[in-house]
Order: sequence, then structure tokens, then C-alpha cells
Amino acid sequence: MIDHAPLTLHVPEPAVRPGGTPDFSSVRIPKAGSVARPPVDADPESIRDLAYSIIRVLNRDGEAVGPWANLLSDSQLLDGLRHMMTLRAFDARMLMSQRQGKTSFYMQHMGEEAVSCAFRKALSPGDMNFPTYRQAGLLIADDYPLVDMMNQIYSNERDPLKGRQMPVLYSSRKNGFFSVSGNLATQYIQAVGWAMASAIKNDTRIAVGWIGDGATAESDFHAALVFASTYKAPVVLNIVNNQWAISTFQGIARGGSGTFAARGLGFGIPALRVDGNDYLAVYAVARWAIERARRNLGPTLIEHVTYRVGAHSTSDDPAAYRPKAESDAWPLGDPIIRLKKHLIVRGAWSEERHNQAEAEILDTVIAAQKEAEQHGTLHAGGQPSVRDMFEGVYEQMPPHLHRQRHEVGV
Amino acid sequence: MIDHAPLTLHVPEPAVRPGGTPDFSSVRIPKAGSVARPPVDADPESIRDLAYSIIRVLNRDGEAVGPWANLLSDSQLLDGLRHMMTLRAFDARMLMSQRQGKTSFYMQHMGEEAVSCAFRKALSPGDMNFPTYRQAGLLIADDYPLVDMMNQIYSNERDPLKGRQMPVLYSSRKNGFFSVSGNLATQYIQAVGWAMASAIKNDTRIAVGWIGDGATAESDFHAALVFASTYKAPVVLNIVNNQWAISTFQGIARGGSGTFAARGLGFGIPALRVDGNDYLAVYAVARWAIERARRNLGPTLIEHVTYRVGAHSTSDDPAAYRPKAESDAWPLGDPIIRLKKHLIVRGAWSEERHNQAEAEILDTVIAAQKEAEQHGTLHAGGQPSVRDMFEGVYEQMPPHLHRQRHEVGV
Amino acid sequence: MPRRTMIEAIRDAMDVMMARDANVVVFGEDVGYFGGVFRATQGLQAKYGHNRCFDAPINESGIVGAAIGMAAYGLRPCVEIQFADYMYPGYDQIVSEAARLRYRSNGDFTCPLVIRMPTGGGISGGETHSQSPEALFTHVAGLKTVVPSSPRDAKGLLISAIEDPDPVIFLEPKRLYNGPFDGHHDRPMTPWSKHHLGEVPDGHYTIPLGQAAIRREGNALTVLAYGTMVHVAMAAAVETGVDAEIIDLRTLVPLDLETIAASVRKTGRCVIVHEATLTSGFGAELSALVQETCFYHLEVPIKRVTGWDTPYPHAQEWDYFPGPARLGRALLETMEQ
Amino acid sequence: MPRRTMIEAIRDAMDVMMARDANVVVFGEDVGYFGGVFRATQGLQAKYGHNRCFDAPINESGIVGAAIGMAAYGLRPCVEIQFADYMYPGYDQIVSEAARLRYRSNGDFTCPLVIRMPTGGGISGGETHSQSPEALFTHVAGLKTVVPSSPRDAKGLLISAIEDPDPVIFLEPKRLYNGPFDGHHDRPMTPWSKHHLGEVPDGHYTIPLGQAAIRREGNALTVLAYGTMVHVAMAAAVETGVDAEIIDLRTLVPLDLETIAASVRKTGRCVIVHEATLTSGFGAELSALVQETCFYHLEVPIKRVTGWDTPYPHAQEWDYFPGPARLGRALLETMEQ
Ligand SMILES: Cc1ncc(C[n+]2csc(CCOP(=O)(O)OP(=O)(O)O)c2C)c(N)n1
Ligand SMILES: Cc1ncc(C[n+]2csc(CCOP(=O)(O)OP(=O)(O)O)c2C)c(N)n1
Ligand SMILES: [Mg+2]
Ligand SMILES: [Mg+2]
Repeated sequence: MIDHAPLTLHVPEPAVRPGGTPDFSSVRIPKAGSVARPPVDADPESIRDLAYSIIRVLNRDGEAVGPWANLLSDSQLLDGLRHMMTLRAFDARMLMSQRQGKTSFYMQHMGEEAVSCAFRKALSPGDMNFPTYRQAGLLIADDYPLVDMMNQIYSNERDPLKGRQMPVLYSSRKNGFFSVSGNLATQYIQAVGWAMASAIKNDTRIAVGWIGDGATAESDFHAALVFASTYKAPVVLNIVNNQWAISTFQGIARGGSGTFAARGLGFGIPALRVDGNDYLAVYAVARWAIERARRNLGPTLIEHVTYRVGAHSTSDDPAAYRPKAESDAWPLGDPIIRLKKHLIVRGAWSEERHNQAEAEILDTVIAAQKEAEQHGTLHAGGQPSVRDMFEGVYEQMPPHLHRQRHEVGV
Repeated sequence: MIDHAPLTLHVPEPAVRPGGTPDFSSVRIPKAGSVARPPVDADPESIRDLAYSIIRVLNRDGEAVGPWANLLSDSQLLDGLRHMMTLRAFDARMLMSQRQGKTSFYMQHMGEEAVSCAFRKALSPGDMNFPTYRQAGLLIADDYPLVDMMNQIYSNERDPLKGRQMPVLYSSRKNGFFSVSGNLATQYIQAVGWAMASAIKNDTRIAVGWIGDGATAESDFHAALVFASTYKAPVVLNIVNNQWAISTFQGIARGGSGTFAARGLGFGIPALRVDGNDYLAVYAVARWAIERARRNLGPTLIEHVTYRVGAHSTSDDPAAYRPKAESDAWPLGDPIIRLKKHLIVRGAWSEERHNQAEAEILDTVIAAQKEAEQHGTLHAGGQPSVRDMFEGVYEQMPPHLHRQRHEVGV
Repeated sequence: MPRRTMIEAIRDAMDVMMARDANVVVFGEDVGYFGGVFRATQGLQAKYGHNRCFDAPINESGIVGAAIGMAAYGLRPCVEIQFADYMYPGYDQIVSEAARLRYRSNGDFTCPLVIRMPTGGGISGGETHSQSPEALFTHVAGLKTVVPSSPRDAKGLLISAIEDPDPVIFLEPKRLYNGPFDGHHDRPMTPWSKHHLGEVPDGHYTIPLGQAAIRREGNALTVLAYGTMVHVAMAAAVETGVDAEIIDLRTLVPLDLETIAASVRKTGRCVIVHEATLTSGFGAELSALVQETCFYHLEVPIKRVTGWDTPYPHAQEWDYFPGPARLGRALLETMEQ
Repeated sequence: MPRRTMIEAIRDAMDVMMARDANVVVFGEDVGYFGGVFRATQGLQAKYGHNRCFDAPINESGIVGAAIGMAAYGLRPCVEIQFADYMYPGYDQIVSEAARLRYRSNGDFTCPLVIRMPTGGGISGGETHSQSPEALFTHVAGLKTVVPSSPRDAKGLLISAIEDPDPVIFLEPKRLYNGPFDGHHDRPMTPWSKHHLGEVPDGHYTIPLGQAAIRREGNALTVLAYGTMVHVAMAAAVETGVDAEIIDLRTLVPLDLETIAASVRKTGRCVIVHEATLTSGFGAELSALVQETCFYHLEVPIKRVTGWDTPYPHAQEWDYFPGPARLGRALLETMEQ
């Protein structure tokens, strides 16, 4: 082998780093309305191109076009807009709270609001999401009380999780929102297990898994796809590709595959890519996949193509690893602005009503915040008790924990 | 969702179980010579059909046909035949030894001999295999001493591994044979890491990973594909699909995907299926993939389609989970008989010479066995020492192990 | 009363629970049609259907992770990890998810899950079929860890584990599957049918988690043991003639510290025995606890007799295994001090 | 001598070793361009190239597994797990592969590998950014486990770890990255520049694995501590006025039992402190060893002061953390007995 040139290591790098000029011209964005809508029982092999395209409904003019359009009424769309605006306002206030030291940590959704808000509306009562930390839209779109979310974020005396869990790692069984884990990807296979249980019990409820682009590299992603494929579990597996992990661009997780959706093809799992900044498209694709699951046709993999506009969390500053202007250059636009425009084009909305709604939503969020803060914030006011720390490790407290609690005198 | 029928769980089952009649008529076996041989730098997307076909060279008449043929000389093929026959004879003797209580455990290769024997011959000195327990052909085809393999199997005083490791979990760095792990799949990502190291050092050596069909379900399979895809590691990733895990048929690991090779497609990794019972085809495909790696074109995934004729190990009896006649019904035949026939067709071999070779090989194996047994077997004769148990945990024995060894008085 | 091997008792526990509770499901590698490599689930698929007992892909993280999802749904999965040595790929799901789900969600979701795994050596299984990783579970808040030493206990404890509202690690000493192995590997094996704890009642009964059993009363010295080592301790006591009180812990977490402390306060001497590696083994915790609770009653140092701090070797298995001779020496030394 | 924070010292150790040995490579999640979430690898990619320092996919098993392959090839990988809490997916590769490769192959293949991970709480990180899993490593034959408590030690120990021919788990108490945190979370933070162990020599030097350091001499009582707890112990000793000898273990495996035993034989009293969960924590092993080696010198029971047997909570962090008040009480109680 002496005649071979030396090997070299290939380390993928994003097109630009701070100082460079963002350039998304190589990102192929199909025209809105251009991707066909196959029947839900289509042979996965026959629709593999869906894993390499992007399903889009809203065009540049704000019109809903193509075979995935026309599923939602004005009032449903207005709800959707309100949910996304609420999530954005909520994020802004909580970010500020974190900076003010009222809590330790926060993670925002800026730019990705459509994904969880729209998906939630395609689900039925009893369905169960296994979310990551960036799907609070699932709660907001299900009318979970903002004040309870804030109580959790503040770890205050009304925190439904008793101060045990980090901010934003909510849990609400009755809203179909599984307890968020701080560990990546673990919940993906749990979603499959939950779906298998539903099938075992001849139930009609389905499960939904959520994962980020970066976390698809985790091994539990594989476990989930293997189990889902083998048992044809009634589950929708969502990948939220917001282009970045923490400082790591999606190319490190994706490698040589064209898309994340393509991962599903090797498992015979239908895989679709959708414009994650297009409320209507997300909803339409969600409906399609959920129907597949509900009709016992098995799992679907959906890659939501979006962009994380803000920092990964309050612990990092994206200016250290990507150009500041990158989010502006992102070709899929802003989900709120796009839906607003569509509603205006439909004649169901106006700039004035939008401004008014913005103010009302802010009021609602601030009112919730005031109420939550009456119950304390992380370092001030009402607190969960030390007793709460010892409880709930097991249903019944075993003797050794009794001894330890006793030692503390609580 | 009241209008939906209840869900049901799908649990894949093999076509037949003991008592049934084996039927492989649904297994698509393409004609020998019918699959094209693309250039090694072909775009993975353009050759995805290779993941759903089977590359075959030897036809029913024992002729080598098609674009993957004509790579090996008579003497190379005769070597190959000898290696496979040696492996089979070796297996038979060691199985008997195990039954006689001379060792605790054994795993045979019956029906799969071509895979490791042929692959080994396509490698260059310095390349490194990361094998499972069913690739002893890599050692035999590299002329590793049979007696050393037996010493290992017997855990005797000459055991190169000092009695520490279970039978057949060999290690030989100088033969490019990484220490076999008892844990499935772990070595697959290690192979990728080794290949990355070679690339980091601008070396020309490549790595080869090995895994079984069942073990592809393990998460480290995913880790390996992710890393190989991202860093374009110079590695060949082999899947030996011998149709069975232990009692579990390949459908449980494979799920809804048509083939195991298809798993590579979601990573942009070229994926090929090859007739694993066809020495010439395995060699040809190995050469192709190795050249890709060596030319820094990145990883290749190969599914070797074969059949495990014997038990999984000496600890199970396949009659409990599959029809006894299933192996006879297996449509790809026996690798030794097929290569023998080809050599006869070529005029390089005859029945008489084959019988003679069989006798000679048996003599060689028996001679090695006699020699090994002089150095002891698991419960009789020469043994590794108790000291050996304490040594090699670390390069330098730390104080606590000194104390423990001292306690035993060795 | 019917006599059963430990494997039969374990199978019977699952059978009883699957019959009583439609939410009990059983799965794992090779557990379906074949009934498991140790045959613990033999016949369950035929009896309860593919829905309730089935083969899993070889992915321990997937097995545990899927089971957690099922448990959160409301089922009571009882899964098998083929060998405890192969639980590591599923360790994250056990530690980060199963163990903490109730706590982190404040009871919104819970995880009634049993993870069975054959453990321990003595079958020439080398480093990957012999391990005793109990200490890796006892360190994890939110888990319970059980190690039965007889068919009767195995069934009663497994039923308790399946009925438990929290995740239970159920470690089955594989060397006890067919008889009360006492470490005399060179002697003919006694079958469970000849041992009184091979008497296993039919139907439903429980042995509560967290209660130790005194297997032999004695005044001179307390031996703390579990699993296979209970029988090794019995042999060592008989062979040395030391008047040892032998406590079978049965459950490591929660631990029956009261029974332990009462015994050590009586005897003033304590020997701890386990098959796992010494350093940071569960014996360390036992030693620390005994020292903390019985300091002023201890006449001589507590001794630990354990596997060495090496991987479990293939050929030197009986040098590694803390058998009756080694334990016997420790008993005598402890008496002589 | 230059003053460095612990993060700077750790970075400097990698820098020194990457410059000396072309086989040293560094990778992990976010460690490349960004330089790691704690910035431990900042500047290394720019200085040594993408070949030697790069981002990894988020797969801890992949990171460790690939590193094992590289180590077997002949490199000396020094990888980062972003938080110790996230090592579990890589635990199988650590335990079943890295730790046993030399042994099982009889030295045919070896694994000179360092796995760095930030550990411990005190940063409001809740259950998944606060754990101290050292006992899960100390139980595993074939691993060495190191926990530095100062910049000077961190650099010298990390260089030793990288030069070590065997796998080393290098646990970095993240609360010490910027200063010698003593548990007084409500007081202004002291920077390393004000601490003598913030003096970190330039260039190459080593602190051998397996040697403890006596941080404070004393005659009344021995405190065994490591990592953050060393500083908590110093505070507790000063605040209670107990004449405590404080031993900073630095390396848990191999352990400097001689230094420990000599101290306890002198003082007759021993308190062990760690942040990890009590049950089966490394304190159990320390307690057992002290009891075994110093039984006749012990005047009162050995006490363990540790995190509770619960997950690490978010809001109740300082109730969980064994701070100077709690440790101080234990010192006084131990003196009063
Ligand atoms: C097992 C595990 N490893 C590492 C981390 C640290 N971590 C938290 S978020 C994150 C990036 C995740 O990126 P992605 O999956 O793309 O999700 P996004 O934040 O973009 O929504 C990392 C590495 C973790 N939480 N869990
Ligand atoms: C992590 C792990 N889980 C389970 C096992 C037990 N086990 C050993 S071989 C085997 C079946 C493997 O089947 P396959 O990958 O198809 O390989 P084959 O034996 O057919 O070559 C199983 C489940 C193991 N060795 N390691
Ligand atoms: Mg992301
Ligand atoms: Mg197989």
C-alpha cells in the first residue's frame, strides 16, 4: 500500500464562523406547495424523496398553497398565532428574570415557536409527548397555566416539581407532556415504549418523541428507531433541526447524510422534512404522521427544519461560535411574522390587531409572572421545603432516608 | 379518535418454527454476475440499489461471472479453500473438545467460513480488524498458529491470554486482530476510532469493523456509523447477517427495513450486500471497500448474507427455535462446496485432491491439538498461574492489588 | 409443598403475576419463543401471547428505555437483561431515567419496573458472564436492589418487586439456578429438591423487600451475605465449626440494618462476604454501616471476603471466587483475634 | 510563579502535553472551535489544528469508544465528557472496554486514555449537572480515578494522567474552576489568584497518581476529603477550632492508604466527607479501609458526611451539599464522643 497517499481526517466545519458573512445559498429550499402529499399508507420506499425535500405551505406572499394546505380555519390559525406570540413573550420575560437572578437558568425558543405550537394542535387528548427542553409550545398550545410554568422556573413554593428539577424541565401528564429529562435522547426510546404499551393495551392513544439535531447522534436515537421499526410502534418521532447543538453546527451530527430525515430510510420508516417555521406546514405534516400512527401503520420520522435564533441557553453566547447576522440570513424567515402575514392575506388579521394582541399577551404574561413571583423566586420568597428534597425518591420513604431526614431535623 | 380501531402490537416472527417446513422462496437471490460494479468513488446516492441486492460471483455451475469476478489466481483460490477447510476442521475438533470437557465453551463458523477467510486476504499488513467471536477465519487466513488458538481455547499454560479470557476471544495485534470483546458491538466504534487515528497520523492503514445481524441493534452500531460518516473514517464496516442472533431471527433486529445494509443509507455511507457464501464475491467486495478507505474516500458498509448452520454456541441447541432442515434449505449453499466446485470447473482441483486435502488438514489440526493439549486443557495439565490473575490489570501493579496477591500468597 | 429450582420459581413468579395483572409484560433478548437463555420465561409467550412476552432487539438501553415508557404508560414491565455484565449499555436509562422519574416529576410519572439479570460467576463465563454489579445500583438513589438466595425467596421477592411502585433491580445468582451451590465446585451438586428453601408455594405470596433473613443463628460472629454467598457461608460455618450467625440480606436497598445491627451487637464480630470486586463493593457500605451503628460492640475489625480487584478471570475462576475455604479462614482469623 | 484558575491549569496541562507529544489528541462535545462549555480547551484547536482538537457528535459512547480505538492504535486521547452526569451512555465503553483491554488481551492492546469530566454541584445545575459519580469508577478494576482540588494539582495530575499507560478518569470539581470554594455560597468568592495552590508552574511537571497530600496538620482528628470538600474541610476546621488533620486524597484509585492510616493512627478519629450520595459512595470504601487498618487505634466511630441519598435537587442545593456547617457539626460530635 506504499503507493497510497497518506490518509487525512475530515472534520466538518460550518460555512462561516464569527467574522464571516452568513451564506445559506447552498441550502435548497423547495417552493411552497411543490411537494406532493402521499396517502398515509404509502410504501416508505416510494416516498423516500420526502426525506430530502422540505414540505412548505406558506409562500413568500403569505398564501397557503399546495396539497398540504387548507387544514386549519381562521380561528385555529389565530389561536396558533396567539400561542406562538405567548411563547415568545414568555421567553423574553423569563430570560429577563434569569438575568435578574430570579432563577438559575433558562432556555428560549426564538425562531422555533411553530414547531411545538403547531404540532400540539394535531394531537388528541391522551396522546403523550416526550419532549426536550425546547418544546414549551406543547404546553402553551394546550393552555397549560403560564403561572405554573413560571413556578417551576422559579423553583418556588408552588413549583409543581417541588424545586427538585432545573428550570424548564416541566412535567404534566394531564397535558400529555412527559417529564423532561436533562439527559439528551433518553426520552426518544421511552416514547416508543409508551407507544408500544398503548398498542399492547389495544388503546388508541399515540406517543410523540422529540429530539434535537445534535442529539440524534446519541445512541438512544438508534434504540428508538430500531424498536419503532421492529414493533411498528404508533409513534411520531420528531427531529427539531435548528442548525445548532450548543456551539456545534448540525454537520457534526449529520455527517455525510444529506438530511436528518434520511436516517429513517434505513429502518423502512417514512421520513419527511418540513419547513419548521411554517405553522401550516408543521400542522399538516403532524396530522399526516399522527394519522399513520393512529391507523396502526407505524412510526413516522419528521425533520423540522428551523433555526435557533437565540443562545442555546442562558449559559452561552452564540457570538462566540457563529456570525451574529446568521439568524437574519436564515432563509425560512420568522414563524410568527409568516403566520401573521398569512392571516392578513386571508383577511383575518391586521397590523393593528397584531399590535394590540402583542400588548394583551404581554399583559397576560406579566400578570402570570407577578402571580408566580408572589410565591417566590429561586433565592427569595416562598421556597419548596427541605422535606421535599427527601420525599418522592420512592413512593414510601425507606428507613435510610428517614434517618437522613431526621438528621437534618425536618 | 373514537372512530379509530384499537392499536395492536406487531411482533415479527420467522416464517417457520420447529415443526414447520423451511421456506426461503421469498428471499430474493439475484443471479450471479448481475449486479454492476461501480467505481469506488461513486456517489453513495447513485448506488443505493446495492444495499437491496446481493453481489454474487459464483453461479450454479460453479463459474465466476460478472463484473466482480476474475480477481484471484488459482493458487489464491486454493489457499482460500484450504483456509475454509482448516477453519471447519478446527471447529469440529474444538467442538468435540468442549464436549469432552477440555474447555468451557466454543463457537463455530459452519456455513460462514468464506466471510472472514476471504475478507482477510483483501487486507494489507498493518490493517486492523475489530472482530466478533465468529471471525477466526481472519486468523487462520493470516496463518496464525492453530496451536496458539487452541492454547487460548484451553486456557492452558501457553495461553497467550493467560487464562483470563473466555475461549475464542483471541487477540493478536501482529495479525491485525483486535482483542475480541464479550460485549456486542462495542468494537464497531473502536474500529472507527482506530481508523480516525490512522487518518490523524497520516498513515495508510485502515480499520475493519465486524458485527452480527443481531448486534446491529446495539447502540454502538449507531455511534460507529455517526462517527464514520462525520469524519469520513477509513474503515470498512462489516455486518455478518447469518440470519440468527441466538434464538432470535434477524427480523427482530432488522425491523421494517428491507436489509441491514440499508442502515448505511441514512448516513450517506455506501452500502453493499454480498453473497457471504461466495468466497470470490466476498473478496471482490472487500477489495472495493478497502480501496475506498485507502483512497481516503471514507467508510463502506457491507452486509454479508450468510447462514449460521450450527448452534449459536455450545450453550444452545437450535432445534429449540428453528426447523432442523432450515440450514439445508438455505439457498446460498455451502461456501466450501461452492469454491471447491469452482476450482474443479477451473480445472485446478479434483474430488480426489479435495479428499486428500481434507485428510491432510485434519492431520494438521489434530497435530496442533496434540501439541496444545500437552500444555494443558481447562481442567487438566498446565494452567496459567494465580499470579497471572493479579497481573495486567494495570501496567504497574498498584498497592491494593499487591496486598491482595500477597493475601493469596502468590 | 412443590419443589422448584430457582429458575422455575422465578418463572412461576412471572406466571402468577401475568395471570393476575394484565399490565405485567415480559420482554428481553431471546425471552419470547425460546424462553430466555436460562429458560426463565419458557412457556410464557405461549400462555400469554406475543403481546405480553416477546423477543427484544439486542439493545439493553432500548429494552430499559422502552420499559420505562411502558411503565410511565401504566404497565408493569418485568424485563430481562441476558447477563448482568450486559446491563452497562442500559445503565444510563436505569440511573438517569428509571431511578429519578418519580422524583424529578414529583410523582407525575412513575416507573414500576423490574429489571431481572443473572449475576455472579461459577459457570466458567469469564469476565463477561460472571459479574456482580450490585454496588453500581446501590449507589443510585431511587433504585431498590434485590438478590435472592433460594427458590422460595426468589419467587416471593420477585412478586414483591413486580408489585412495587418503583424500579427494582433483581439480581439472580445464576449459580443458584439449579441448586444451593456452596462453592464446592468439585463436589456433586445438590439439587434444590433436597433443600427446604426449594419448597415453593403455589400461587401468589410475597416476601417483603427490605427484610433480611437469619439463615443460621450463632453467637460468636455475624456473617453478612447475599445470593450465592449465603450458601458458601453456611458451608464455611459448618466446616470451621465457628458459631456464626448468618444473615441473608435479600434486599440491599432498602437494607434491613436493624437485623444486622442486632446480630453484630450480640456477636461483636462481623465478616462480610460478596463475590464482586472488593473496592467500592457493597461490602464497603455494609462495613461502614456496621462500624457506624455497632462501633462500641465490635471486638475485632470487620473483615471483607470478596472477589479480587481484577476482572473475573476464566481459568482462575476458583481462585477469584470467595469460596468456603477462603471464607472459613476469615472466620477463624476473626475468632482468633 | 504564574497564577492560574483551575480551568487555565487544566488547559495548560493539555497544551503542554499536546506540544510535547504528537500523539495527544483532544476531543469531545463543543471542545473544538468553541473550546468547551467550561472553556478548558479554548485555543487548542487554533494552536494544534483540527486533527488534534475537534468537536465530537453528541454521543458519549462514541467519544469513549472512538478514543479507545485511537488509544489502541497508539495515540493518547484526552477526551472531555461535558458533565460527569452525562458519562452514563459511555459507561459501558469505560467499564467493559477501556478498563479491561490490557487485562483481557494480556497487554497485546492497551488503553492510555484520559476521560475528563466536570463533577460536583454548587452551580444550581440540578440533578443532571451536579453529580459526583466517582464511586462508579472506583469499583471498576483497571481504572484509575483522580480528583484534583487546586490548579497546581490539576495540572500536575492531568499531565500524569495523560502520560499514564492506563485509562484514567479525571474528575474536575467544577465549583473549583474559578476559586477554592469552601461551601460558603453566600460569601464573595475567593479567586485562585489569592490561594497559594493557584500558583501553577509553567511547562511540564507531574504530580504522581496515588499520593495524597496533607493540607493541614492536626492531632485531634483526621478528615479524608477530595475535590471541593478539601476546602470545605479547611473552613470547617478553622470555624470549629478542631485540630483536624486534613488529607486531600487526590487519587482515589490507587489510594494512598499509608498516609491515611498513619494519620488515623495518630489522631484516633476520622471523618470522611464527599458530595456524592451516601450509600455506596467512596466514603464507604474509605470507612471500611480505615476500620480494617486502624481498628485498634479508633477511639470513636468513623463518620461520613455526604450528599443525601436523593437525586441532587435544584432549589435545595445547599441543603444537599455537605457544607462547612454540617461538616463542622460532625467534627465537633466526633470530638465530643
Ligand atoms: C447525554 C447528554 N450529553 C450532553 C448533554 C449536554 N447538552 C445539553 S443540550 C446539548 C446540545 C443539544 O443540541 P440539539 O440536540 O441540537 O438540541 P437544541 O438545543 O438545538 O434544541 C448538549 C450537548 C446532555 N444534556 N446530555
Ligand atoms: C451487550 C451484549 N448483550 C447481549 C449479549 C449476549 N449475546 C451474545 S451473542 C448474542 C447474539 C448475537 O447475534 P448476532 O449479532 O447476530 O451474531 P452471531 O452470533 O449470529 O454471529 C447475544 C444476545 C452480549 N454478548 N453483549
Ligand atoms: Mg439543535
Ligand atoms: Mg447473527
